[in-house]
Amino acid sequence: MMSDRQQLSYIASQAADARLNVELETEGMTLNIGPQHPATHGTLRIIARLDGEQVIWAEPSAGYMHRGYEKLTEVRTFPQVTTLINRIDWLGSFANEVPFILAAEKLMEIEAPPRAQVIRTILFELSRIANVSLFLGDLGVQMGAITPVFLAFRDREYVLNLIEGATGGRFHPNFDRIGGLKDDLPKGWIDETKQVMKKLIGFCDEIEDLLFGNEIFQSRMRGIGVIPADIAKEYGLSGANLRASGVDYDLRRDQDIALSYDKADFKVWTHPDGDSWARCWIRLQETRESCKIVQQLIEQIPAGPVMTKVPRIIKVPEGEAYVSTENPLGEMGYYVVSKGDLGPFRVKIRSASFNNISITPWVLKGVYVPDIITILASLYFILGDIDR
Amino acid sequence: MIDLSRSSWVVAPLSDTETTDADAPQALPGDGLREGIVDDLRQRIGDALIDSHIVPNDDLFVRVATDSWADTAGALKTAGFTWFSFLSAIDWMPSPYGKGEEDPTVEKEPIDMTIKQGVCGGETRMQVFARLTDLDRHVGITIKADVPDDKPVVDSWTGSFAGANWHERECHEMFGIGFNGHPDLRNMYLPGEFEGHPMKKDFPLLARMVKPWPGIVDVEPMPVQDEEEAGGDES
Amino acid sequence: MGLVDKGRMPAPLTKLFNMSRSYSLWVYQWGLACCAIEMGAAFGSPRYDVMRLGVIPLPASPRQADFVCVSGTVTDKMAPAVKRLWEQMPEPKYAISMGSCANCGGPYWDSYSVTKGVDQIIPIDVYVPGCPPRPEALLEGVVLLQQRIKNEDMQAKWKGDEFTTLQATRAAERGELSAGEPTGQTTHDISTDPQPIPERDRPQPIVVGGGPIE
Amino acid sequence: MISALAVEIPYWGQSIFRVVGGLVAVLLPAGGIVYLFLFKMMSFMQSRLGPMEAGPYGSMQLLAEVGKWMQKEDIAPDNADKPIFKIAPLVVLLSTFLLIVVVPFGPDAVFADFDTGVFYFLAVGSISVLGILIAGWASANKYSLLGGLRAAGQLIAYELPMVLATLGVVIQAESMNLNRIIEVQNTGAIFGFGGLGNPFILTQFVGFLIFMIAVQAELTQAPFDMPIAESELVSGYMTEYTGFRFLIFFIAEFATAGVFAFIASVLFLGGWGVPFDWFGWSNIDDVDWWMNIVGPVIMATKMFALVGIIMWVRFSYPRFREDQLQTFAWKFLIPVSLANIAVTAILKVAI
Repeated sequence: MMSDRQQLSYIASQAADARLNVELETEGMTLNIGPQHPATHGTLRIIARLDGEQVIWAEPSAGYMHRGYEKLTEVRTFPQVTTLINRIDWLGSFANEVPFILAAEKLMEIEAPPRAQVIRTILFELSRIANVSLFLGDLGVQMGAITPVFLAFRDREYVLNLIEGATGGRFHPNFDRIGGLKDDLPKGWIDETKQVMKKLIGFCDEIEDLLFGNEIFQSRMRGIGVIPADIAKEYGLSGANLRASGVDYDLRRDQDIALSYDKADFKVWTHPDGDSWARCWIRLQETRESCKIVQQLIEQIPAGPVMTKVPRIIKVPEGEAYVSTENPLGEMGYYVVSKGDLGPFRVKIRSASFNNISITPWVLKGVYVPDIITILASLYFILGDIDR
Repeated sequence: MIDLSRSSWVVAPLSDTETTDADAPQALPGDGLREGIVDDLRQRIGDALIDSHIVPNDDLFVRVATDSWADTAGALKTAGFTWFSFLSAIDWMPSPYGKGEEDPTVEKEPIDMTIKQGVCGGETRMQVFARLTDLDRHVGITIKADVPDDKPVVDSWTGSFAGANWHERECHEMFGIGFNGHPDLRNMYLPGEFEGHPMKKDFPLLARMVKPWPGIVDVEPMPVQDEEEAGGDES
Repeated sequence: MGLVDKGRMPAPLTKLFNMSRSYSLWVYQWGLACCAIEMGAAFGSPRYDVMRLGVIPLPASPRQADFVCVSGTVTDKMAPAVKRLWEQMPEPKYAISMGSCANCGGPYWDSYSVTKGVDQIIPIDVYVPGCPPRPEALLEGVVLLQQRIKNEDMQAKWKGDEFTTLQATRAAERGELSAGEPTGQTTHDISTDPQPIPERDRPQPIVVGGGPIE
Repeated sequence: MISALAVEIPYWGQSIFRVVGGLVAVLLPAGGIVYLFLFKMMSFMQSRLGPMEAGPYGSMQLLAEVGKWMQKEDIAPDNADKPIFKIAPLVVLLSTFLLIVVVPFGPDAVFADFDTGVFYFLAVGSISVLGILIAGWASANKYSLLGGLRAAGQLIAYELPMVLATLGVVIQAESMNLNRIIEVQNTGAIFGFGGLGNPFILTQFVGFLIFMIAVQAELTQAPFDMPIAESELVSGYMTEYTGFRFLIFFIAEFATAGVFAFIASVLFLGGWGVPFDWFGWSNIDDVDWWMNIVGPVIMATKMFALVGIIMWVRFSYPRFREDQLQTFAWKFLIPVSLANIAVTAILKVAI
């Protein structure tokens, strides 16, 4: 199953080990990329053993951003936990709160009113657009093109204005409550969203021909870092990384959950190749798809209250529940164990990037040094998501 | 003019088929599906399957014996649960330090330290649990197993799911549970010289010991303690 | 070895050097956590462009950086790396601590693995509160840092003393001169010691949106 | 040159005039390029303003930069090879000054008018490779080593296409003397119409493209900036340099861009001259003396145009991977430039 280059590098690594003690040969060099390195999004450190420019063995060392979320959630009450957990995936941060709130609501057997569900889905898609649009711009910087990231930041500001208009926070909104939302949408927010969505679809087309149409970009991305479907399933890859290997699985469509995705019809994009190009290309199509979802849902916001009847001090009844949603980075889930007092007894945070990056030792074997950056950029991780 | 798609310097041009159109989403799993899965598992691993709990149309929890923890993974993988979600542990002992939010002036009432396991029961203080998903039938299963208190070691899942490697390293450093058969059980997050296992309930959060959480005001009873039914009026 | 650490600098030349140092600040991209995105929005986006203030986000290595903006949570495992990168920067260097995680540990004040405040590791000139602070707050921090550099006393900076402004050292010298003959007396008379700079004048680290601005 | 200005300057005056002329010819374009393109054009391409604080529209930004870099502490890593570490930036700047010697700015306004001008500047152009390799090796840093080796491989691989591209020009102009090349371009005629002269960009367009691509690679700029790949090797061979040594590297990078643009405008755009028919000149000898003053201005405009293209490509293209970069040079540029020479030679003989 391993491609020929990986077999070659396996033989090379055996040879390199043998050579280490033979004085004549040049011994392999251990290169230390990170923990502070322009390419790693924050503080991921990669230890790579090289033979010339080719990587024999590479292993990321995480933990530089470990803040101990699961321990902190045990000493906090439920509303305090939502404030904390929307800083895990700090780009699409509204998307972090939703699965935790849904898990708590499932334990309490209550459901948010339909208006709150639709607004929650719209804000969820808006935070996906804000997250993935920066990814598309940052992809250029990883490859050396400086200009796309400025276009991404420029158009991302419009989406942040929308989120700030509705929730008050640019990208740590803390707008979700168990049983609904904090309060309703401001006046004029709906038609402003319509204009912004048109702008964002324009941004996707601009990035498509600026970056994806560029021959150098294609030649650096196609055929690099190929991940077959069964290896992806074994490592638990999720989101665009899984769909890029040809697996047609999207939690928004394949799961019955208290969000209103069934009201919007959208296309789940897959790509048979499974290489870096496929992963980035699918994220571009998904951004367009998200804009279309928001455009459809914005028409169908029902009237009604935004919050159900919930006691003032929330005590979640005893039980365990696991809810996961299709976050911008992949499948993010919360396994909430509650013993019926103010705060959760134990919260297991299943973050997408932790599994997405656990495949790097397998996929980085036998690639060139510049390809490490390409493959990591295409796997797209956020440090807070890996280290929790 | 420059033929960039030639394979000489662009790595082999791969298939350019854009997408495979998604067929209609399968019918959402009904109730029968989860019973079927539990029976199928019972045939594969026999009486190692100790207890199972089905939330109709929603979720499925299963508890297996500790020594058949690794071959449950193999059995489920052949039964179609190919997608590895996560693996971690739960420490069921209530924390002796409470939440650190109690009003220091008020005399602290004793915390009952009885260990009460969760959904599928269990005998020991520590439980290891994992979750797998079947991408075709869109159904997930959570598997639990007790970790013996005296020698907290379980078999490693890396045999059937390579993705479990990192999860078990994190579980080892956070809960102190050993995984025999694991290739390299180093610390995942904590620096090398960190002593103690933070996620254990008897690991204190020093900052809260030294300085109680400033927001104690929240804990005081509200001026009018509303009963359950009149609860929702002012929210 | 810089030009200015030996003799005293005439005031206009110091003014010119301060001016040039404040207008060409090369910043080193040091994004750690969520504040890194707001720092990216401040440094690398057309709306809150920082390059118009003269802060150039070009260098990729600490060797070419003048000031560093620590944005995000500094964990105990990351602290030695932060310290080493700070020492790799050439001497007239400044630091902005952005976000409440870097200022004092922020929402993770009770975590077992977070360093409570980056000023335990490196000296900080400007604190920018907020979680995450808006890019405008960071821009105000940069402007305050530039003001601070403009009237900074180069000599004290090179000798590595505590930061003092030009006016403060001049006042201290005048105070010294007016306090009579130099203090090298055998019988050490407290009254002839140079009066310490009164508490009010001692420049505090700047906090954006609060605290004294000199 | 000096006698043409109808005033007798003693020999020491001439040498001062030459030194000042050399500094102005190299440093002024470098400063102009840095300000105009790196600060302003890049910013406007990215829909923002660029430095505005220092002086009106940020014009004093360069002064602030130089002033600041002078005050920086000068660090040399302890296990670095100190003397060589300190020499490296000067070697890179040295090659720029050597290149400017042969560039003609007017009929007599040239520092040294060699008969084999083209041969000279091709040979001297490769000294900067030494400087970069020394910098990479001496700073005892893995990233610098990788950057230095990559730079060596790349610059050598791209000097060949540059040589072959200039060969096409030399064949067409039948001389290696740069002034002669300019004269041929400005006196030539296209199908009898002499008003536009015969700039070699028209007849040697393939050569011009290959030359510009090779120049982009010689300057290690965007599509070919593997040696200073920010996202991989921190900042390549310049990682360990601080203070005014980094300033010299920074200036050398942009000065070389200016000088190569000068040479490209001489070879392909007719250098300092305008088509001689406009003023009724027939050859270089009867060009009036005021062209020595107007010539540099024309050269500057052509240079800024070419540098504009180089920087435009730099700010918008992602970078090649190392092996793709090499295969692009060896397997594509060199064969095409050889074909270009063959066609030029055949046409030269036939017509």
